[in-house]
Amino acid sequence: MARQALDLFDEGFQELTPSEFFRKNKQMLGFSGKIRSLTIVFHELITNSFDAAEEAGILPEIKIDLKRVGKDHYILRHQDNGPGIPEKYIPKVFCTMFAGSKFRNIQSRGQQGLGCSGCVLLSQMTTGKPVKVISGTRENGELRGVKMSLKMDVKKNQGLILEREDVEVEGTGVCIELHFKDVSYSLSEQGAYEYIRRTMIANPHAKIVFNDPAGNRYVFNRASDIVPPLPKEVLPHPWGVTADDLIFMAKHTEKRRFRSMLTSNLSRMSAKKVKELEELTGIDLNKRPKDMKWEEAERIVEAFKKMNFMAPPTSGLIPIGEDQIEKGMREILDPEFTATVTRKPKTYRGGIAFIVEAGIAYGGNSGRLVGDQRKAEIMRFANRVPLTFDAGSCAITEGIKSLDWKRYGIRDLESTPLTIFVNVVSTNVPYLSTGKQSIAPEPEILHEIRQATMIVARKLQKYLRKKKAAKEEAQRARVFETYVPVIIKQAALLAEREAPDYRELLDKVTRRAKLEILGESLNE
Amino acid sequence: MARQALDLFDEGFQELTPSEFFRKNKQMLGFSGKIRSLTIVFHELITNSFDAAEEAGILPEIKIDLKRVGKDHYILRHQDNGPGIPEKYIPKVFCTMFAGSKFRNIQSRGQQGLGCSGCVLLSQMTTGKPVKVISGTRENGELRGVKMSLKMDVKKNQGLILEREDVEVEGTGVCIELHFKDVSYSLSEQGAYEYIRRTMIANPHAKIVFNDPAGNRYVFNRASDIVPPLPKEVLPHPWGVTADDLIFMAKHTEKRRFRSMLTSNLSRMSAKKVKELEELTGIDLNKRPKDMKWEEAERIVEAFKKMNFMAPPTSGLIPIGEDQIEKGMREILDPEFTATVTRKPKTYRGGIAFIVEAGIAYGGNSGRLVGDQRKAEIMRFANRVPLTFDAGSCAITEGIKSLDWKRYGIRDLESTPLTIFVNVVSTNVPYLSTGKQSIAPEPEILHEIRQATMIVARKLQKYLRKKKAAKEEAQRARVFETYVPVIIKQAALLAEREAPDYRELLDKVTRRAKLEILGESLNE
Amino acid sequence: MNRREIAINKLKSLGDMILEDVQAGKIPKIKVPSRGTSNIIYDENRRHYVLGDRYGTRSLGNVKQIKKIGQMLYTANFCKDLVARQKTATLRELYYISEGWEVDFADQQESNIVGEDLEVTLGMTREDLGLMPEEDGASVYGELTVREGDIEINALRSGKSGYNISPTIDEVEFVDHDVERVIAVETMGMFHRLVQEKAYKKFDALIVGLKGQAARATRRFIKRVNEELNLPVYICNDGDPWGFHIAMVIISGSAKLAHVNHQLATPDARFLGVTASDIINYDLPTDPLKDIDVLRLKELLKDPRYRDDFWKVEIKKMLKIGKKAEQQSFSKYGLEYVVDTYLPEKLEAVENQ
Amino acid sequence: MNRREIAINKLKSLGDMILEDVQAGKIPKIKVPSRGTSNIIYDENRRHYVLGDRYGTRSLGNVKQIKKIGQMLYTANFCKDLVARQKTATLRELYYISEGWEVDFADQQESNIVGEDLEVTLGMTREDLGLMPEEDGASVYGELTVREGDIEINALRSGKSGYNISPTIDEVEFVDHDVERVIAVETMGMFHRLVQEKAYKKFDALIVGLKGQAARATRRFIKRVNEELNLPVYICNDGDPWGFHIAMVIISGSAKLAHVNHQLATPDARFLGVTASDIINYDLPTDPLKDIDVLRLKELLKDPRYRDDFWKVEIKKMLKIGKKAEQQSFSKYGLEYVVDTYLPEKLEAVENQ
Repeated sequence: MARQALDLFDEGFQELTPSEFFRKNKQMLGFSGKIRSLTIVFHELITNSFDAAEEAGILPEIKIDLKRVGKDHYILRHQDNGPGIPEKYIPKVFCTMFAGSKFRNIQSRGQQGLGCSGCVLLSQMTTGKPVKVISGTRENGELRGVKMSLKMDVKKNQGLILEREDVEVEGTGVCIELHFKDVSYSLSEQGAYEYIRRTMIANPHAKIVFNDPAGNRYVFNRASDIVPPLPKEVLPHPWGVTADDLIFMAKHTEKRRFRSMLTSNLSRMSAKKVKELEELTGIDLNKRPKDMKWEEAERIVEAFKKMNFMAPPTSGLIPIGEDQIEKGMREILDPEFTATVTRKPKTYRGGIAFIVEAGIAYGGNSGRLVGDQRKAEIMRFANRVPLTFDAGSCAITEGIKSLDWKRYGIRDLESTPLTIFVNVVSTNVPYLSTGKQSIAPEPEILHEIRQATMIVARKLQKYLRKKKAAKEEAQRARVFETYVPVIIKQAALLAEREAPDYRELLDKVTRRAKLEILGESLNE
Repeated sequence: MARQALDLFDEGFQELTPSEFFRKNKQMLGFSGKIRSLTIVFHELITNSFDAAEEAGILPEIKIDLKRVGKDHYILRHQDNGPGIPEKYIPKVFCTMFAGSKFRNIQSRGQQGLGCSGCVLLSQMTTGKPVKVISGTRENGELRGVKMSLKMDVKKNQGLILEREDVEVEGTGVCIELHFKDVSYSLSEQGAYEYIRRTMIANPHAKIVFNDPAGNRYVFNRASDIVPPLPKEVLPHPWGVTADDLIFMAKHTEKRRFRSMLTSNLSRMSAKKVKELEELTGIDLNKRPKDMKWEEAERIVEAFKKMNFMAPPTSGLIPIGEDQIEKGMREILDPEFTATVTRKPKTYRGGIAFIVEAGIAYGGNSGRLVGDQRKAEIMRFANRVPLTFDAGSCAITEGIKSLDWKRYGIRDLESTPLTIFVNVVSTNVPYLSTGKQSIAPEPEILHEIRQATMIVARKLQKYLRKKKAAKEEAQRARVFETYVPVIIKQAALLAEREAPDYRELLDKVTRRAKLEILGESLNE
Repeated sequence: MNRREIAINKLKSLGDMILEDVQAGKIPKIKVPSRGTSNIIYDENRRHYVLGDRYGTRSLGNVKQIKKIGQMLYTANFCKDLVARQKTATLRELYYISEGWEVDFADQQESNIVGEDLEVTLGMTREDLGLMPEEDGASVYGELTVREGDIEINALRSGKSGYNISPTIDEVEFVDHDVERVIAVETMGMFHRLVQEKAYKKFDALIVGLKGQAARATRRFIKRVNEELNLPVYICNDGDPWGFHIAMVIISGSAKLAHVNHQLATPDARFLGVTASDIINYDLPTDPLKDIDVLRLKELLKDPRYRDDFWKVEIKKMLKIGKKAEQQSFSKYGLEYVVDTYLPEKLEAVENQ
Repeated sequence: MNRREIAINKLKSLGDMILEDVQAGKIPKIKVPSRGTSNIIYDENRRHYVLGDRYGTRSLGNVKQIKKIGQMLYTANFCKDLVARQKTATLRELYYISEGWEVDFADQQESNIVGEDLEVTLGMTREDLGLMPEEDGASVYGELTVREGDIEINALRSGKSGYNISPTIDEVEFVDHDVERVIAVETMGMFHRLVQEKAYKKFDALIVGLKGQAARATRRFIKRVNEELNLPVYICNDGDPWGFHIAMVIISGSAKLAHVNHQLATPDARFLGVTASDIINYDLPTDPLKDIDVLRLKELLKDPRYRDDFWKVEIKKMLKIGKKAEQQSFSKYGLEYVVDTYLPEKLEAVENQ
């Protein structure tokens, strides 16, 4: 018999908090697989520390201890020297999902709002342990320290303070301690160690000391003393907004007129442009933002596409820089040769600005050690963050592999001791999938990746050529000394004559060969 | 100069609602790619309608109209005959993310809590249009109809009623109308049409009428009049719970003692087993649930693993059934031959019950039409829901491809007009990825998929063999009539003698051949 | 009865048998000795492979076999005609001739198999049935006179490439000779070297240039000079598994031709080619053994034809040093070395054993 | 001067040239005519390919070329010795002999190239320099008497496989003959058929069994009987691109041997083999053209050697019918048909043109 709707709903309907939801769907936070889960944790914590320190104008320094206390069971201690978290924000930062820094159109390292609280959720789900936090902040010049022990109340999506005490701290910064089970520390390309190593190449201004579970202490020293400038918020470019964006803006703006909302919320939007827009669409832009209808927003977006605008401002993009990349590579890879390039800003999809940087390192510890042979490795970065998964489909991989490396004197890319570094910088990196681990092959981005890689490859080629030439010179002289006497003897035997003196001939050809190698013209 | 933490946080810290979050991350809802996005919408709406109707004991009947109003711009009208949604729940169902039926350990078709509201979010983001809903419900025997127009308030994660009126309805059920842009209707294997077709094979008790954008009307008739029994909630098996699950249970139980919580919240947990557990762990199970510590929960989980329990109850699993699958395939594929099997319940990962069903259809409209040739197709289902993406890594694909089809008389699987149907039923299908589009190859599941497919393949083989035998009989008689006279003539020429009468011989061999084909013994 | 009459009688009896079965009310069957590997047996006494006593049946009542019987009878009639008219034909011609038959061959493969069926069923060689291989036999140089029909030929006076063994070698008569041994070599390069260095005179030998794997006619020729003229035969091949095997097929026959080995094998012939010991003793230029060489050598170790200690030792030694060498590699020491030094040393060692 | 003296003088002058350059203070160079495709030119008058006048230089001052010069001079000395002592050696022997040199060859390929360099540089054939191919020449049957040294050989009295052309054919003298034409056939199957059906008598012909692609010695033999004995030559091959091309290489030489075609090509020889027209007129059993056949036929259409109307018409016809046929396919009409009917008809048509 058919049942009534109201009964069914009264029995079975409920609302979930974000924490409850992700407790059931942790793979949506990237936590799938033991190795990957731990790498994601490192990523979230390091990224947060870097962002916090840089925003406060501090050179980042992080100390990480990872202890293994059982099979797939670890304790992670992560300490930074950032500005610290004010006491009242601590529960939110660590125990509320979807809480974090504001969404802004800004070049940013990570996802927003899921990072730290996601790690706490994973810890609590696998071990039931609370998170321990020590935060040191400076308030009006005075150093304050607080130590807390917190649990996440999943049903309420908020933190539950278990313990709290004032402590003495030596400086500002956050130290957190988390327990994990069902994760695994690995030295593989997808593992936590490699994540740190790559992070250090792209962030030579940082210092990380890492004590691994086997008792090894790795000190990644700072190769540069310059705090990278803070990326500025950039207003969206008219070519990059959707109707939904305009309506969303209109709903939350404080401006009284739609026209003033446009000029203050979009870049490259002058009064002249507003007038042009008004003529093109026939819409009265003097109306209040709240009165803007969807159809009108759609017409405005259509009109934007037909209008000419200056390219979007690129002041918001902060590349690592050629010198800094080189410093990073030299520090970490100790290579025989490096070359780096930072390209000029370009745009994709009509209006989104981006910058591509590339570096190449040859010899030394460059490349990936397979058995006792070093093979080429590709290090992919987006806004200085290493991309470790889904390499196959990434624009960086595709761009690099599509080059004809033979043209750069590298016969077999795979088995050359080479590290190729590419960093894509943008306020809006087009990721291919949820996990933000690979970059979509937008034609303009692919083009820039190829260009940048070609530039550094060409410099490597020059170096390799010079090296080879020196070796050849010696070889050639040896060839002549071996064969000339033999040939003269055989010619004499054939002609049934005496062999002539050939010392002059030998001198001549040896000297000639030397000039040839140097590429100088031969005057005979 | 270093900035103070409090200033930084006061300026830049915020909390987001789930709607705000997913507005920025719609790919996390499966909305990536135009074709896929529309298929996901169909999936969410059809699944919800089926679940609602079945829960109320109604045979599902759905009417879908998809109109194309511009490039990548469609209007979708979806009407079902379920129990309807009570007025007060309408805004929550369509405009609140994370709201829906309760999480229960139950065999269910879809994701919980994201379905309908996700579709509304996509519609609103791409077109700005409100969703229109008509809901007919029966309250105390009286039919009530209400029509609403709703927008999603993303900042608040709740619905905003724009219009509302009472309307007359002809029966219970929900009709919703949504606008979409940036989606695309396709006849491909990943498209919406194929999704409906496959759904109908797995749900022969349902009826769908679909008017497609090109003006075609497809009526998928009901092949069976039986509403499938409602899956029952099944208590988790001790082998399947984690420490976190126990702590979560303890926090929300109404039981006063941990021991009574265990017996009422877990299956196969008798008083005797509680005693055994107490002895094994030394934990006093009389304590209050809230006093249970994480370490104790962990010890209990460890002890469970060492104890013997009956296999988990399988009453919660409702397969489609052999007859029903056959009806579905006959209705949709009009095949020359079908065979189906529903296997007995089995468990994987120690304690999770599942059932595998398989069907095979040969000839008629079976298989996928490529050019003018029909090729084999694999239809994958989990709890009756078609899986359309990520076929390569799925246990079903792997299981079917790993069979040696030649052993079943199918020389080239690819180019045989064959539809192979597999449905995996479980309260807990182990999906490989977030999108829930492929099943992990757990050894036990893979084994069952292979067994089920082998059974139906063997039946197909028998049929094909019989068909072939009839054809051969005629051919054989022709062979003898051709060759016997020739051979006698040549033998006579060779022996230089007269040819004898061979009519008797010809009769004999022809008769013999017939018996041979029938497999009867030859008495010479 | 000569070979020709025997062949005709055997062919006739095949037709007779079929007709008799028909008249007796039985379904005719032809028993064809099996040529499958399990029916190929190494005969210790005869020192070559022979066919065992297993056979297959072609029954006129079997839909799959009846066509084969028709082809076999047609082929038998064709062969009877060839033998009666003292002609020969190639297998290729047999295949084309079948175009006019009521049961023709689908392809060359099919007609080859039926030809072989007829050979084993009747216990005759294909040459006896008038079916000649296309391949030419070896070249022979030295003091031997043969008669083909009414023509006498002296193999020392037939040009530098010598007398050419034709497929119809069984119709050739040995008239006279003045040699003491036969030296067969794998390549024509080595044949010309031996002729140029007058090895035929130096060793009182017939020089035979095998041109790789020896043709049936060549093997028949070698067997006949060995048995009819009582000449010892030495086979002088490259030092690699293929050289070994070319020699061994002459000595002990092949498995594939088990049904005619008694007409082809020369069990007393001796291998005089390059061995692993030679490679070491003469410090020859070598090539490394390839994977396929190693595989082949290991197969030879299991082959009953190589059970002699000599072979076991040399094959194992070759596997150990991992090298092989060609006959012509002796020219490292000059063109004449092989005739002036190597062959005399080897011959002396072998003949004084 | 005979061929031998010319060879020795040319070899000596190579050494002279080098020494003179050294004494004049110049860096010695050897000019080697280029054998690249762009230097292979079809000569309309001579009706075969010749080398053009482009050449490469081996300079003693070039680190990549100096080793080649050393190898070339060593090889020249080796050849001078061969010619002086009236010996021959194979390329394989040359390769092994180089083991003792101060600039040996890395592989057979390298020594083959240096041998060819020497041929073109001196304008001599390798046979003139004592370097013999391993491959045996064709079989010849019919009323022809030749002299090799002090031995006379009659090609009608050399056995059923006839007289075998040896690589040293240039040292053979034609003594006597009683034939009016030469008929060359592609396969030994057809050779034996012609001998068996007494075609040599019926057509007053020398029968030549080419054994596939004709060896250098065979081509030289055919050229000599054509020019020295004034005998017309007919080449009777399979009706497929390979049969055509085997004939054409005899007629017009190959591109690869452009430097010696003047010694090998017989421009007046005629193709008498199976044509597309024959396939139609005689309703022959055929095989369908394979992709590679079609490709090859299309290549032939562009080849200057096939520019005659006869070839153009027949090749296009074959492409149109899409079929090919072997010579032996005439046996569809009986074994004798090819000699009794087909060849007389073809010969009459060709000789009465």
